[in-house]
Amino acid sequence: MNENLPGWQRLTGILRDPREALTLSRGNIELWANLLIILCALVFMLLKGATFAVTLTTVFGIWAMLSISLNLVVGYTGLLSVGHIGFFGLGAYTVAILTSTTSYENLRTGEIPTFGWPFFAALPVAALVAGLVALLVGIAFNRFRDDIYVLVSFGFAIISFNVFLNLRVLTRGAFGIHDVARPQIGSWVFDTELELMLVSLVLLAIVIGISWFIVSSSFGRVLKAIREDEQVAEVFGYHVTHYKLAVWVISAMMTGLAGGMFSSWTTFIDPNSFILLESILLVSIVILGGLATIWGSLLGALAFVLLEEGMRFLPFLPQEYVGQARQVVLGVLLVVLMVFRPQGLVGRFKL
Amino acid sequence: MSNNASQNDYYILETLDISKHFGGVSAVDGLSISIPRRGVTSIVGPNGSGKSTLINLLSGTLPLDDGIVVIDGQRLRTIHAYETPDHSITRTFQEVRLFDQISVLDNILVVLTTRKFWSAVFERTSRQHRARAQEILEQVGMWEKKDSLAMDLSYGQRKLLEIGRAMALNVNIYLLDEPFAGLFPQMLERVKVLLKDLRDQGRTIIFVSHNMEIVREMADHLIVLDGGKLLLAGEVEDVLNQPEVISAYLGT
Amino acid sequence: MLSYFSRTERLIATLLVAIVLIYIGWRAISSPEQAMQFGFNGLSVGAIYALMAIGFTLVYSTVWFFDLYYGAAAALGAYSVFYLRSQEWLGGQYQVNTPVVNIILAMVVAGVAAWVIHTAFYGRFKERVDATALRIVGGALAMAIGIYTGLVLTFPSYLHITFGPVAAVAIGVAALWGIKYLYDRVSGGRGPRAGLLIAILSGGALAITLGLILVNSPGSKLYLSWAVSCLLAGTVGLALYRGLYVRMRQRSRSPLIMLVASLGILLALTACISIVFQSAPRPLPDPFGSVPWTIGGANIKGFNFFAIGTAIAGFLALFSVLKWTSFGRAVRAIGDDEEVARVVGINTTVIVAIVFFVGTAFAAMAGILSGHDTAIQPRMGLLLLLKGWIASVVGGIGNLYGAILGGFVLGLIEQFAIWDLAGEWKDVVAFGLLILFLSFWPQGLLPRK
Amino acid sequence: MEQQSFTTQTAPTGLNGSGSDMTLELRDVSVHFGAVAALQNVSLGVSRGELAAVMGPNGAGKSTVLKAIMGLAPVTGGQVFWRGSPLVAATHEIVKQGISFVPQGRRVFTHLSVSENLELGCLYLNDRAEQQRRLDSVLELFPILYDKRRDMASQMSGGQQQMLALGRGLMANPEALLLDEPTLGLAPIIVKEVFEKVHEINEKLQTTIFVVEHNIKGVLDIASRAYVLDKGRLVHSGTPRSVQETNILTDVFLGRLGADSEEEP
Repeated sequence: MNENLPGWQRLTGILRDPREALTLSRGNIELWANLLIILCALVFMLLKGATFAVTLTTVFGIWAMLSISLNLVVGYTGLLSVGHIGFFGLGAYTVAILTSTTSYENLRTGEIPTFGWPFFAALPVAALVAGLVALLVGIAFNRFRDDIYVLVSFGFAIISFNVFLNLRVLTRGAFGIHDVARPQIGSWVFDTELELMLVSLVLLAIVIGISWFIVSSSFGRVLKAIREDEQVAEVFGYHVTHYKLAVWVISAMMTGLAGGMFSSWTTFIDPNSFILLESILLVSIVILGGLATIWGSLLGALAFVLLEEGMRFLPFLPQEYVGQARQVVLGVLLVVLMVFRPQGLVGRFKL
Repeated sequence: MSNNASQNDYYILETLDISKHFGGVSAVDGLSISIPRRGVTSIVGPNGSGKSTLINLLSGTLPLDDGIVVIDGQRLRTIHAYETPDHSITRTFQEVRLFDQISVLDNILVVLTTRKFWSAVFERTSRQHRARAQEILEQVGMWEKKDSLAMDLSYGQRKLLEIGRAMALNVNIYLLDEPFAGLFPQMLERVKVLLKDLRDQGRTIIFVSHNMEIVREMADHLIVLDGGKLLLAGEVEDVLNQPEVISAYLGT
Repeated sequence: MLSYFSRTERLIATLLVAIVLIYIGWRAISSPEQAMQFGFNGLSVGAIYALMAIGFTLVYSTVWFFDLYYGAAAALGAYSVFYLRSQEWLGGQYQVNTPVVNIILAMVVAGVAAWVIHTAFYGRFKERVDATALRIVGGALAMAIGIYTGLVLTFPSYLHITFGPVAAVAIGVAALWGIKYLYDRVSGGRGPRAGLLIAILSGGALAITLGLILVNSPGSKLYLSWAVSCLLAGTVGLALYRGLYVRMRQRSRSPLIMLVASLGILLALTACISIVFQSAPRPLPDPFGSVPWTIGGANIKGFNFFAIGTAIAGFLALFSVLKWTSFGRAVRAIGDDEEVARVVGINTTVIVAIVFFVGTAFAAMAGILSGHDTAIQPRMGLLLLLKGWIASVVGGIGNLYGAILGGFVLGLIEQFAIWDLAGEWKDVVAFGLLILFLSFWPQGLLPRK
Repeated sequence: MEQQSFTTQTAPTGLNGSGSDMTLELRDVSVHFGAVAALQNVSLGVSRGELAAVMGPNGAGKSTVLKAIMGLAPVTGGQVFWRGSPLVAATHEIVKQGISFVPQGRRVFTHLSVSENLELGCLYLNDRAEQQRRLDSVLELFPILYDKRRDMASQMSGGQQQMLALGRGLMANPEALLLDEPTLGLAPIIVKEVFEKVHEINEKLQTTIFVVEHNIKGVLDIASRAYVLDKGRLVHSGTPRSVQETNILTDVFLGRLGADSEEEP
């Protein structure tokens, strides 16, 4: 069977002749990865019941939004950005600042103004703020590539963390912002887990839709061409700088969207959610799932969420070490992937 | 001025005193050449004589240090790579540079689709694009391979695909850097046929080659470079029979 | 095409820098005592950055890929000092000494020792001695080294007895080699055996004296723990290089693959450190007392002098090794053109392994100093690495002079910047500086010639 | 060095049939880069004290011959023989066995000084006196390097860099010196100088030299054996005179030989 056939053609092949399924599965890492992760998810949800499943789905939705938008930059355009947590934080803080109604004394500035906007008004603003900052950052970063790009994006993550921590007038520093508004339409407040899951999934659907629209257009093809060979893409008449900047801004805006959702879901944010390490985790999700596929990012996010929950079940692992143990696993996975499978589980692009 | 105009009409591409230095070494040194409209011009010369640098300069891949390039009567001091399709120029590379990790079909489609920034987002691959891509891929004999990644192709196929990709861009001037190097005989024939087709459509083909046999067969005009300077230019047989050429190749 | 800034923009940037410099100068003149304090703090912090940058430059300019493990090495170094010293110093407040860690580290050390013994001796002796016997002896030796490491780690309060003599012997041997080398250079290699004799005598004497001093003074444990930490971090670096990077480099993959792999290593190691030590910041003991001296109105601790001294000594040592020894020549040759270096008969794998070892030892030392300066936390490594990298970009990447200059410049600028800004903004200033330099002066202050 | 079994086997029928007197020899060597064949069943060699030249147009696989000897190219068939026994060693070990390689394009260590560059040629020696002796003799052979010995190699002209590369190769005191395109990209007057120097090394030091060259005239004057490669195959071997007589070079270079070729890079 031809390896290069698209998935649906293989599926119809299996429907016609079930034996195809056997030949397909032999040595097919992608298929096994898919099956394993989805099965794990199902088993988990069955074991832990509906509430757990709903929360898991919400968290998954946020991480999936993040990884899809990062994949647009890393997988499709080939810019390995480790700074996306900055845009995530920008989105989260914008929504938090605009919607929070709790005001309290700050050490220096006294009363902090509150805006009390509704969530759905703040969310687009969050995306816009992230996009605007991305535009400025992108203009400065566009000249760098490869390893230099990675390092300056590290820089962006650290700078944004510092801003969140130290710009107390707006972000209230290490105290964090409480009482971030839940989504609300009219008098319908989305404050149960199920309703939040709904919002998360709708936003995820929007992100998937936008990403798919870009990826499947001529624009997306040019992005891949730029990833492969910037100079040649330029010889064929594409102004590479503009394309890179555009996709960077779009990706940042979607990341900001995810940030807004995150802050409304937790209702409390502080700078510790936006440390550099989270950004590295994010990159490892994207690489684990697979570069340059939307499906891969979904899979990676799912695997990541499951990994955390799965580790809570390990009897020998104390609860407080779960986060760290997950990091160890992801780190080792990253090394293993780089040695044996640099495109990730279902990826279409090798670093 | 009529004389001048007719000259401009005869030559599609001229360089006036162009130079390019790398560190202290001049790869191209005050070079002035004229390339006639239509037909095939070959650029030959020993290693390090500046052939590839010349192609890179003409296609904007390298910035000019000095001098002027006249393309179709338009005088240019700088050529930006992303403007070359507007100047009706495209090129291939000496070491084949495809978009490795996308499919063969996409490699052609990248070139076919719109170059306008905003409309690219809203443009899907249309039936005309696919038809045109199929036409080109069939011409280079790779339609069956359309779904495989460009990096999985053999060397000869990659070379052909790169020429196909250049052909997809409907321009007048083709700069081909060593299009024949390292090809099987039947591949070689195929490339020859492709180039002859292009020539018969009235395009200008400029290619660099080391293979003198093919130069004899394919080229109408010949430009011999040595040490970044013009050694000789003219009709192929005339030039090849000059003793300077033989001595440039076999050493002093 | 990358868009470069035009000349006018570059001019504006230069003007900006000039204004900043003038402002700092004006502030310094208006309150010289404070300027002295900030300047000294800057130099002290800069020394740590410089140390980081020196080691980083050594590694980067040899293998030309960005190794993030280098950051983890700094944390590893600092935490192993904590590991060895906390029990005694903090009075069992933290029960960190666990057999698991000791066994793992002992195994790593044994593995690296086995490789070192193999590459150094196996090829040389296999024709003269039976190969299996050689393997058995080598294996046993490596095991012994591993077990010894385990012992040293398990009983940190006896460090001066378990490790003191070893350190003394090592220093003695180093002195022996150094004297012999100098003697050979002076005599042009034609001198009599007297040089060797002098070297052996003086080296031996040094080793014995030092050994006696170390064993009999329990106060030396902190300094010995530094040595152990540097060695451990270096060994882990060597193990990673040998086990992972060599393989990846042979396939000559893109630098990004190496970078992401080392990102994974950083992630995993940071998390391991957090698991063993918890992620909250921890203090390190002040090695030279905390009573400050007052010089020119500035309060200066002995430790600050030590940090600056270490950076300069490290620079001088590395510089002279690179400049005058054949090892240094080989290192520079590999950095220049690895293939040709192999062609002229340099065993590049071994040389690069040593470079990794030395480089990570430098990182560990920087980490230790930084820990003594402020506090240690698992995530300190990456930030230190990035600061070291910024320092080397500022100084001119791949240039050893640039590394030390860049380190001090970065430290000074950070300190002077937080004079008027709040102290928390210094990372922002550092990265602003980085982007400024990468955009306008990618060559750095002292370009690599 | 483990198999010093001096089998007096006669070499398999090389094209020239002179076989076993070769000190360095490729027997039926093929080299493939991926699917691309750079060399196909090429048998050639050089006798002790001789200067052999390998010629051919671009992409004929000339440089690959030398890279195959040095272990820098993947040999997929055949074997390289050195002093009668197969040459199997890591690249850095080959130098110690007496083969020195001067790669194409004057790849000197540009960030190192001239004398450091030279010392790198015999860095594996622990004997400083011997190192110094060799340095002196090489500097004597290349007076131009003596004048510049403290300068950075990057500050030298192309010709001087080539001399430096040659000198670095000689520092290993090699029995055989492999030169890859030593005159590439040099001015004609320097080319002449380089050839004279190569000739001098061959004559005075009795070093076996294997040179890959595109400059036919220059190299044929000094060579005692000549091979012509075309598209990864050996098309001619014999004395320089035979090469000049048969006109084969003009045919190969100006493309009159017919394109019955396989793929090559």
